[in-house]
Amino acid sequence: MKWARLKSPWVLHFNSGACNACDIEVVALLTPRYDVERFGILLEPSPRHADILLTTGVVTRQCADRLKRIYEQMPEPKFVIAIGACACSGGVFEGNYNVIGGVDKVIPVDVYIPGCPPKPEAIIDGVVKLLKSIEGGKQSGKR
Amino acid sequence: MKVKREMAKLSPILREVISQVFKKPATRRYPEVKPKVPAGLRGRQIFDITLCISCGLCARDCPAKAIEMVDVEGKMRPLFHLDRCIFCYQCAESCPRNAIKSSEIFELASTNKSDLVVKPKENSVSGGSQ
Amino acid sequence: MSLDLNFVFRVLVFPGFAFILLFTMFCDWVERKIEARMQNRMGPIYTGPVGVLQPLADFIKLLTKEDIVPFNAKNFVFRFAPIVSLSIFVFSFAFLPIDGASVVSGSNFEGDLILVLTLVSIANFLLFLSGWSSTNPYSAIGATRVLTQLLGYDIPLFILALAPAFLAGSLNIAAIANKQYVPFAFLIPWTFALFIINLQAELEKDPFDVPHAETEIVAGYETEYTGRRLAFLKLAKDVQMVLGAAIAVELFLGGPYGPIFYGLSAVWYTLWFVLKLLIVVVVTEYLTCIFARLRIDQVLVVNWKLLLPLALLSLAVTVGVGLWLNPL
Amino acid sequence: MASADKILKALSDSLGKRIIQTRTLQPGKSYIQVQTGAHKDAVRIVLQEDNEAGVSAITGVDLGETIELMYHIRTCDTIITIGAEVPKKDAKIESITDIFPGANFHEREVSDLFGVTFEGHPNPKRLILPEDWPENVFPLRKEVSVANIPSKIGNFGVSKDEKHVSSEERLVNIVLGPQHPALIEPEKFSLRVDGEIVRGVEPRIGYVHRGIEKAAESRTYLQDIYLVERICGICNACHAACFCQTVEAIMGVSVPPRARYLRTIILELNRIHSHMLLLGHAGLEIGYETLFHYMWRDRELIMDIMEALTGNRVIASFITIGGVRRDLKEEDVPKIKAELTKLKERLSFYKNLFESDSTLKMRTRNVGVLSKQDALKLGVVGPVARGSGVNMDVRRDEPYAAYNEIPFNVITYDEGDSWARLMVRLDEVGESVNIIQYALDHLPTGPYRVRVPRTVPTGEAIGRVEAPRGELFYYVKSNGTAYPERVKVRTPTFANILSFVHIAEGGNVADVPASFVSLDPCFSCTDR
Repeated sequence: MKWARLKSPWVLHFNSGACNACDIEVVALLTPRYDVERFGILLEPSPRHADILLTTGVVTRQCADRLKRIYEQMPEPKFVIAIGACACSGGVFEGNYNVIGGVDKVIPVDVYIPGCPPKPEAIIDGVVKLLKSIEGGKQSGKR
Repeated sequence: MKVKREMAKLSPILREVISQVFKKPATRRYPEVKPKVPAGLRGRQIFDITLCISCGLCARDCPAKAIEMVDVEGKMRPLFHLDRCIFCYQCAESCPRNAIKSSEIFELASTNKSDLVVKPKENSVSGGSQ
Repeated sequence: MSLDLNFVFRVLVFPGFAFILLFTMFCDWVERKIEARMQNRMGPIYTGPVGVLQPLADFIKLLTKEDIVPFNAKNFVFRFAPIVSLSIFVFSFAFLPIDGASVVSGSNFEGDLILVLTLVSIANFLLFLSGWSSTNPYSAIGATRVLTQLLGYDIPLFILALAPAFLAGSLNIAAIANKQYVPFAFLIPWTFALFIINLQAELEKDPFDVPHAETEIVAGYETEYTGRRLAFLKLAKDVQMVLGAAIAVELFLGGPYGPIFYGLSAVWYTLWFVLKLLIVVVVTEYLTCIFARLRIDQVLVVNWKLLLPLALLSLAVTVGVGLWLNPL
Repeated sequence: MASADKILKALSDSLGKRIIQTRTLQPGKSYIQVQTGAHKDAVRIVLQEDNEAGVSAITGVDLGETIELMYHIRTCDTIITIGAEVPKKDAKIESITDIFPGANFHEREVSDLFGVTFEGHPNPKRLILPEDWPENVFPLRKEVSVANIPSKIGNFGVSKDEKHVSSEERLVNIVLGPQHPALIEPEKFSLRVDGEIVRGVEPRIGYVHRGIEKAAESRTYLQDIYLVERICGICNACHAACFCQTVEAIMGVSVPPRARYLRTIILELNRIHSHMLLLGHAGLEIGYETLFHYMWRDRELIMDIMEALTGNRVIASFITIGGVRRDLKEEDVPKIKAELTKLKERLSFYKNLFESDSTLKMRTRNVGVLSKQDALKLGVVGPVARGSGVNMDVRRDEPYAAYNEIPFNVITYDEGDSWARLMVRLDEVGESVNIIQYALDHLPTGPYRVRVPRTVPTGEAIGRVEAPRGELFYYVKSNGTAYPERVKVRTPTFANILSFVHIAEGGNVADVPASFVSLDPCFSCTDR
């Protein structure tokens, strides 16, 4: 069963307050040059269908409960990748009044991809590392 | 019907789509084929500990406060928090001895946050452990 | 229908259940690769030799996912609609001759064309129910769009299916397929073209891709589904695509019958059937790639103002051709 | 198209003594301070003088006991600022939305962040701050520092947003929610729909509000460049250019010619990459995946040039105060030119496609029509305005960087529908390629950067840049230290968002994505 789970990781993208530089790199992954469909990755519209949640951007106060609700809507086993300095730790906006901070303050994060924005290859490298860690028996979500 | 009149000129997409099928796909097979990266890419920092005079200018100018001065064998050295760093290289510019240089290493993803903190001891001239 | 080993083998393995599901997954793979190639991408390549097992991987992964039923969803319909619609689609394959004879040999009777078409619209109705039973506003809108679009497009489908039946002089699919010394597609090409366009609408392919339009209503009626049920729902969609193409092959391209060179005729018939079906799949995929998605009211305008009159006109012209071919 | 001094004369003789003082912020930009009540007449006079004028931005500045409100009005070739002071205690001022509807959001933003109540405003609800933000805490006021805000708010945690229940019962309330495949960014538009027709649109922005203007005040000018660049990832070079221009205007520093040309090149590269990104995204919105894939594949040519030139595909970090940070090496020029010619051929294919593809035109022709009068009334900027026939472009009206030496023409379409707005952007990509090729041919030699002191003398200045989405407006006030006193950013999408409400009402629900994407909304810009 693990073979199937590794070969078709469906992805959902949620931007919880980013400057959309990382978002256009995530969307660029689908385009011909990087084409993540090679790995069987599809961008799914609904949290119900997704296995991996790609979060970009610092978590603003209004987006925090949305992020949590989407994370809870996703069926097990689910994983979270934080893309970009803002998602990893709040980046440049750390400490502003409407900003809670990195994504790991709200939901458990499995892979951190630093960079502002990380190159699409770096994001693919992050996903490949996540898949390797799943292969190595990493449980979803639990610390 | 309006649709009829505008259908007159056939859209170029019809030929384009067929011609694309026979062309080589524009996909770069990333994990197997490493991309050729331009020289000035702003990847991970390389910190040269011998040049550093621990003046702390880099830590002061860093917009994301990603550099922390840490005591290493009596001297204060910059410690890079890669998860906060925005790779703008203002630190390289404001360093009087230009001890910080950019490199082409951009695959920095990691599963736990702790190994995103680059201590000054480790990444000497050779470019760090990772 | 003697209940012997041959019957069980025919129904369960060869032209029956296993073959259809594997062939559906193969067609889904072909479709994804063709669409990727048309968009200058590569499509799945890492699962299986050239990514062939990708649909299988998707299906198994979905089976192993956690199963969530929304709290106030109408449980019974929500649970069983996908499975029932999948079984209806696979059941309606029984009447299509795949290797010279229909799956359940001797099950062809006069009028099974009408039965297959009504089965298709019943299954569509079940898709509507699956969307309606999950209480998500998006799936409710998606469900109503399924209703308006698919039931609207069934009428031209019936009319266009009658044209080859008239030419062949019978309503028995096997007989229609048999009588086509010259495939009807060349005899009445306009009806074949209209049938393909109608197929696009039936299968919710791109110009008429309204019910599960990502950008407007999240995932249409599939929004609330997860795990096993989503797997069956997606598989039902794929089987419907192969079934639509199979009906087009049976009625217009002469079904499995084609020149046999040597050896077992059943093998050649299956090869011809698979080849023709892949051609139809590639043509529908081509149409998907070159059109943008129409608005729901434009879809209805195309249906009632354009497709229906043309279907009636083509039926009239076919009657003329039929009478000229073999006068009464 | 009245010139600036004619307007000034009209103002002085009609207002007379109610004008407190007149001074010039910087050459060509005049500032007229009037008594609080007279600001509405002053704005009305300027709008009457120049029919194509519009309120570009409303800036609030905290002067200790009073709050100074500046109405920046964009006329044909410059900006006239009308200032009015309001006591801080019960800050009340008359709203100007009745004579200029475009100021609706500007006023709500100032009331959110400064606590000035605008009397007569159509719906003075919260715009940017979250719902459960306490009533009396106004972030941009000086006495509220970033440190003591969490203590004032108490549970600095998660804020619940209110439930939308539509008043009329037969109107279905569809929420185009923060998480939606069509939107790359979190925004909420609750549409009140009657059957298939949209009756009302209630935009709720603020989900990406990171409080950048407040953060800019606690960082040095050098660090602010990197902060300001990350307001919007797609048009980041424009934010850096505009901020640096404004600070250079205060300091009176002039940038060497080579740096001006390099700035023009990076700004045009940014425009091409942003326009192609949108044209591809428009394809995705109307279900035309093939166009999306082709457009984004051809956009990779531009990303390679940006990466070679600046070291990062998207965030350029190329422009700094006093010039640019890197030089363009000579051997790179032929490579860039080769890639640009490749792009030019592809453009002819796309132009042919947009003009002749039937389904694409069925989805975009006369969808979301915005007439020229409405465009002027709502104060929209950039391709959205040029798509409705308003001939305005900051590159030509008020040239900056090297635009006064480079010939280019401004593209306008008159249909005013989504198709026209997309065509404006497509033609502008062609124009930008010409501009870059011209700039590469005439690139002057010499230094590319001037050393600049860390502290900025006291003063204030206005900067305007033509970002891909329209006119980007900056106002910087310095107090002699290394930290700016006030940085005001008015992004182009902030002016365009109001027109979406106007376009969507009365239209078809299925048209909402098509007309929505043609406005090229960038919410990280809108919320700052």
